[in-house]
Amino acid sequence: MDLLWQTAVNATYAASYMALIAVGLVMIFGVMGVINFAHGELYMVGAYCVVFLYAQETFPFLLAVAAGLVFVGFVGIVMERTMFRPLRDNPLGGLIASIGFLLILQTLAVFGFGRRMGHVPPSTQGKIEIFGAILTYQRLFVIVAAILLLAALWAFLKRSKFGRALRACAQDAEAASLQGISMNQTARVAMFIGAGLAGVAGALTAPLVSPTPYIGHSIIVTAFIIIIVGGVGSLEGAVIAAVLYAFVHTFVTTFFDGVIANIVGLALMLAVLIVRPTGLFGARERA
Amino acid sequence: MQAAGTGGLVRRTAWRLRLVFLFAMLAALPYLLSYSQQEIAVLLVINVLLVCSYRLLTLTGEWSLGHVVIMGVGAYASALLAKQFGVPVPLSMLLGGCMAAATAALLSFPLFRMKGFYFLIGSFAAGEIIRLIWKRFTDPFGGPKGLKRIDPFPDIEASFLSVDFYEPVNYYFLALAVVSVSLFVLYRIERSRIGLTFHAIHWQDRLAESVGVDTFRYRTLAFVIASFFAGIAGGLYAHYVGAVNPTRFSVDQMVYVLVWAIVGGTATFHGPILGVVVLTVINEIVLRALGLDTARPLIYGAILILSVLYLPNGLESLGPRLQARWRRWRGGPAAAGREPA
Amino acid sequence: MNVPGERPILEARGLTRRFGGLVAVNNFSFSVHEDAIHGLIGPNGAGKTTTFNVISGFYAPTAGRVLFRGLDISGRKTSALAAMGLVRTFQGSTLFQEFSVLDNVRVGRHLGARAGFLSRLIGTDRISEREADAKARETLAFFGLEELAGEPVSNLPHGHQRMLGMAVALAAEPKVLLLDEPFTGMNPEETRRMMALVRRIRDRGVTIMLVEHDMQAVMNLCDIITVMNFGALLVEGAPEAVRNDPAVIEAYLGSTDGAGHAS
Amino acid sequence: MLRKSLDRKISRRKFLGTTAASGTALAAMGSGLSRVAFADNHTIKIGFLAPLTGPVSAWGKPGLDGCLIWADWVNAKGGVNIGGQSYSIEFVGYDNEYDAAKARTGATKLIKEDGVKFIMMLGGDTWPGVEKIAEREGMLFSTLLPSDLSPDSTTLVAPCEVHPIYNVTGVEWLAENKPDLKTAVMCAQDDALGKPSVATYLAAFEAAGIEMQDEPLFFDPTTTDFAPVMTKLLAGNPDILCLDTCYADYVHPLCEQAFQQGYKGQIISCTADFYQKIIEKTSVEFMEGFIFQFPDFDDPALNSEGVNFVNPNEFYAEYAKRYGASQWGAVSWEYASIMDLWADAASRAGSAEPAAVLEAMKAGGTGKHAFGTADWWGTELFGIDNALVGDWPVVVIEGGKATIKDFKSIPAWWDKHKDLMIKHMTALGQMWNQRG
Repeated sequence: MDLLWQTAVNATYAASYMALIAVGLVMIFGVMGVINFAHGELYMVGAYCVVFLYAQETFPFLLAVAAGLVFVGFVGIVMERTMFRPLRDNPLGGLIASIGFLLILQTLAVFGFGRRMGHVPPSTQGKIEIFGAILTYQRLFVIVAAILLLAALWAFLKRSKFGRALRACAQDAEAASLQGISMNQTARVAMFIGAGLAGVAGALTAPLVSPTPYIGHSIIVTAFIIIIVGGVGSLEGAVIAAVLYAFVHTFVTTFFDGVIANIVGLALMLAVLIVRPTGLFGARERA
Repeated sequence: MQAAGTGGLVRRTAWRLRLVFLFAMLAALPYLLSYSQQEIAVLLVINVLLVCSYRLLTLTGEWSLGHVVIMGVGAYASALLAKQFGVPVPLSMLLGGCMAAATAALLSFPLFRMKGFYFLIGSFAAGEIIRLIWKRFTDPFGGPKGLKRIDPFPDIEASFLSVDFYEPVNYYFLALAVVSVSLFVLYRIERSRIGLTFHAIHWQDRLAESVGVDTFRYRTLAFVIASFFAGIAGGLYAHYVGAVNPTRFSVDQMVYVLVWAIVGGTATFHGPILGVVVLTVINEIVLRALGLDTARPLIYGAILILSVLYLPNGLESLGPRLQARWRRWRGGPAAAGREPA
Repeated sequence: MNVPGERPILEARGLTRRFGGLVAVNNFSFSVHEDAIHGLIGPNGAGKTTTFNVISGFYAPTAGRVLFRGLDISGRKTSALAAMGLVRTFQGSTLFQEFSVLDNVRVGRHLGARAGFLSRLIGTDRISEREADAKARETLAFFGLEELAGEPVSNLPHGHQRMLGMAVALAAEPKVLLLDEPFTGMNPEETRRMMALVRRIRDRGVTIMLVEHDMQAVMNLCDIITVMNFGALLVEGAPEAVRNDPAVIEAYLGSTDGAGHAS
Repeated sequence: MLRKSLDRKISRRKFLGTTAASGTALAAMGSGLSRVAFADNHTIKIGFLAPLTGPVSAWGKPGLDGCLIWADWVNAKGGVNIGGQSYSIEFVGYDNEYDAAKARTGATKLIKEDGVKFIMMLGGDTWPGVEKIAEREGMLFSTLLPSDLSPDSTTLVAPCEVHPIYNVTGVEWLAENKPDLKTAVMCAQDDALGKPSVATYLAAFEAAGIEMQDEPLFFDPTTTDFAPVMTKLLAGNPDILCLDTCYADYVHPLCEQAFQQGYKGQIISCTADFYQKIIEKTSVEFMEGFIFQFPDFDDPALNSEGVNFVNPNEFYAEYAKRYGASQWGAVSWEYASIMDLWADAASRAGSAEPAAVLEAMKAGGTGKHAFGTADWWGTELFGIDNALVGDWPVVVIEGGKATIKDFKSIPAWWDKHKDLMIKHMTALGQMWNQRG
């Protein structure tokens, strides 16, 4: 029983950071129609922000995390302005550009921080016990931050004029521009949010993983599976799929092993694709 | 599509002359290269087949992320047939291609329920599952380490002729022969009604359906043909390098195929070939020769971005563009006025 | 004028199509007789296009059947229907814009130009292809487009593109041709020419069913008209009878945009 | 550093020749190359064929960096004396991107165009692409992964890293010094390093009378969250937690999780790179007694008589100065130690030719391994005696500092327990005659 409960707590953490990454990826895809292959590298850059600001320059942890969000968000804006905007009618070109960008980010990380792992000391070693399951503050931060950020995003998208514009662009860019919504402005904000979420996920989890310049690969494969399960165009789907995948993966790892967990994860993806090619929450008509 | 009259005859003759010239160049090429560049040339020729077969699939408008895995199916099948069952290597390569085609035929049932972006990710999922099978079932696939000591292409030992396919020059000619025949077949397919139908499905699949084109069947056909030739490329690779493993056919490698195709351009038959040749020469020869060492991926990445930004229609569009500029320059302002911009 | 045959060539029986909770077509029946020009009209949102899509195999019916020459074809693929002789056109200029005019019609000859995979490869399909080419040119000539065979479609004026759409369908040698709004967006002169063409196609032995907004054209062209409203049959009959039917007038007056056309 | 050395080699003419479309330029280059290779009679070139970019480059690039220090030191002293003549050593790197085909191309280039006399590789996925060339050209190769060894390749040696067989020394030391620890659990990534290592630890535990509580837990190399792995491992309250040959970026979060989940028992691992950083994440008490196999190179015990690595303390200091201590790893010194062995053999052979060097290397069946004189060994495990196996240090963290506690003999363990090792290796399909 204890093991079950502890596993559920473990899974909640995994779901939190995966949801941040997947929502960012979906957001970029939704508005720009581009699969951002460099998304894992944005996570990596976020993690290295914490390596640099918190571990090397000893700024406060939360400040470093915030800086990670903003900095990676701006990296996103740079990507939008220099690559995705000129390539708006060329989604495959956007894909290739993001691959090129990924190579550049990896190499820059190697130049700046070396090819071996970065080190981030824990910001706190405190932990709480929830009905016998241990949850460290470091992990709790991630869970709380993910919930707050996603809730804020949700409110932003539902309530603000901008949110409507964003959703309008995601549904039909042409119609949106006819309604006087600026595609450039919307894309910039979407890219900032999408990249920033990946960056903040990397920043928050930096003390818990060991960031290397090549960690993005592990991240993007998982994120891919999640957005396929959730339905590529759906933010809600991304969150729910992240939770689903994290729980399945964590429980199978705990009760069988990690390799079997990956097989189950892929099988889940395949099953969803066969039964519902557009994902659990994807729009049907797009298929 | 059909050339007619004397103009056609002249054009056809010119075309044939160009082809003869091209083959003469290709035949002379290895003798102008250093030994290690010959090795690069062998892999390049194999990759040309890979990317050209990929283009055939994209004619129907579908982009796959599983093409390299399919190449791996051919490579694994050919290697296992040769190693475990003693099938002679040329035959095993052919069977490897068939195995890849059969895998594609099987995969088409779930995959062609999807279109466009969903097909892209669906093919990724299917590919990952195949790779997982290779990793998981150590017998016969060798697990994460894969297969090694794969039988080489048998040497020719006749009284008058002795060809050792370990030598890259010889393997280059073998690969060149196989790839030329394959490309000819791919070219014929595209120029036939089948190719017309593929294009038709790409541009207006509902209209094609309405005049009796079974789009599912034709998409499957494109997928199967493309996969067959990818499998052949896999066989050529496996028996040259002598080793295959699941990492060699991962999505990272697939990304390169995608990059070659898009940077080269897919509107013409030669576009992807240009892409793979130019990018390989840049990455494997120029950047290495410049001693860029660890900065190589950075420069390569920058080249990718710049090329899609400034050559959105691929390298294939560079020729006609330069030609137009040349003509304008040569014809002077008067001629330029006559030509539509 | 030809007299339509007695035999129904295309029938719908109790056709129903739902999208989620929305019933687009509700227990709708009609029959099209051989050699007829049969119009299907109704105010916006009456379910005409859905009906068309169900008949042409794009959607499967939720309930009911579609019969073609007495054979149940409900839910069959569009391409299979084309092979049986039921071919549709599309609204506007839905064409292979990147192809030449001739190649568009050559695709239309898909079913006629059969050859095996190998013979395509080695080029022994030349005989059937030459035949297909000849047929395609003949079809173009029928529409007066033979001069434009080599032109890219995108160079064609709109009216020619509409005719080319019909040429592509006709090249498939249909028994029944389903025309989706063939006159929409045409000026009166173009409409008149198009009507003449439709009659000539029918005179070649092709039964025609069309969905159209332009009431004038429908009234002048069709032998029989089926009027739909709210997904169901409202009235069916000869143009004169339909024109004066109070239910039809009310249906059109009730809908905002149809009123002008109906008068 | 490497860039500088490469720049020197690439003449402008060569680069132009490579890129120019003109056939004559290319042909000129082809013949020019051999001149370049043998231009300087007093330089011997050594090939370095390993991943220098990409995810696996952490196993290659730091090694090349270490070799450059080695070359600078040796050349400063006048080079290597071979047959009465001093030769300076120059390294030629080729980035194989951990790809078999690129490794093949690289090997060809190094042998035929650069005229190297010896090639050092990481091995693994890249070795099968080179195997045939080694055989044909008779070139001497070294690998860091002894699982590449096979009787078919007589010119491949594993003269430094004998992973994973040395892991038995840590377990043996543990059993001798903490005999009351009786149960163990183990996890490893599912790849070419993890599997043979698992077999080794299983054999070592069985030999030491330590019981496994559960089957070893395998995780996928893409794993980033190790909480579930650790939750499962600790579920049965084991005495010993074995981290197998996990990579550094797995060992850190695994230790952190073990600490957070309240584990207080013994930990044993193959590596503990940057263990100071693990201590930062956990505590000095938690890491006390952590056993692993790779000493700090500033450990005074390395200056003892038996150790053959030249000036380990200074080597580490120089490396940290040039490239940063954060880039140091086992490979940083391993390739360099292979060069010590090679230089010694070449001197004794009086020739740099691969066959002569190999013969001198293996003469008498023993060789000077970094950690002491060792035996050429391996027939039973690899099918050929091309692994240099002798003593290996057992390192324990004491008071926050890694300390060499003992040098234990691998051959001595093998003589007593080889049946166990063969049994477990066979069960996991890791014997040389089982490999695809």
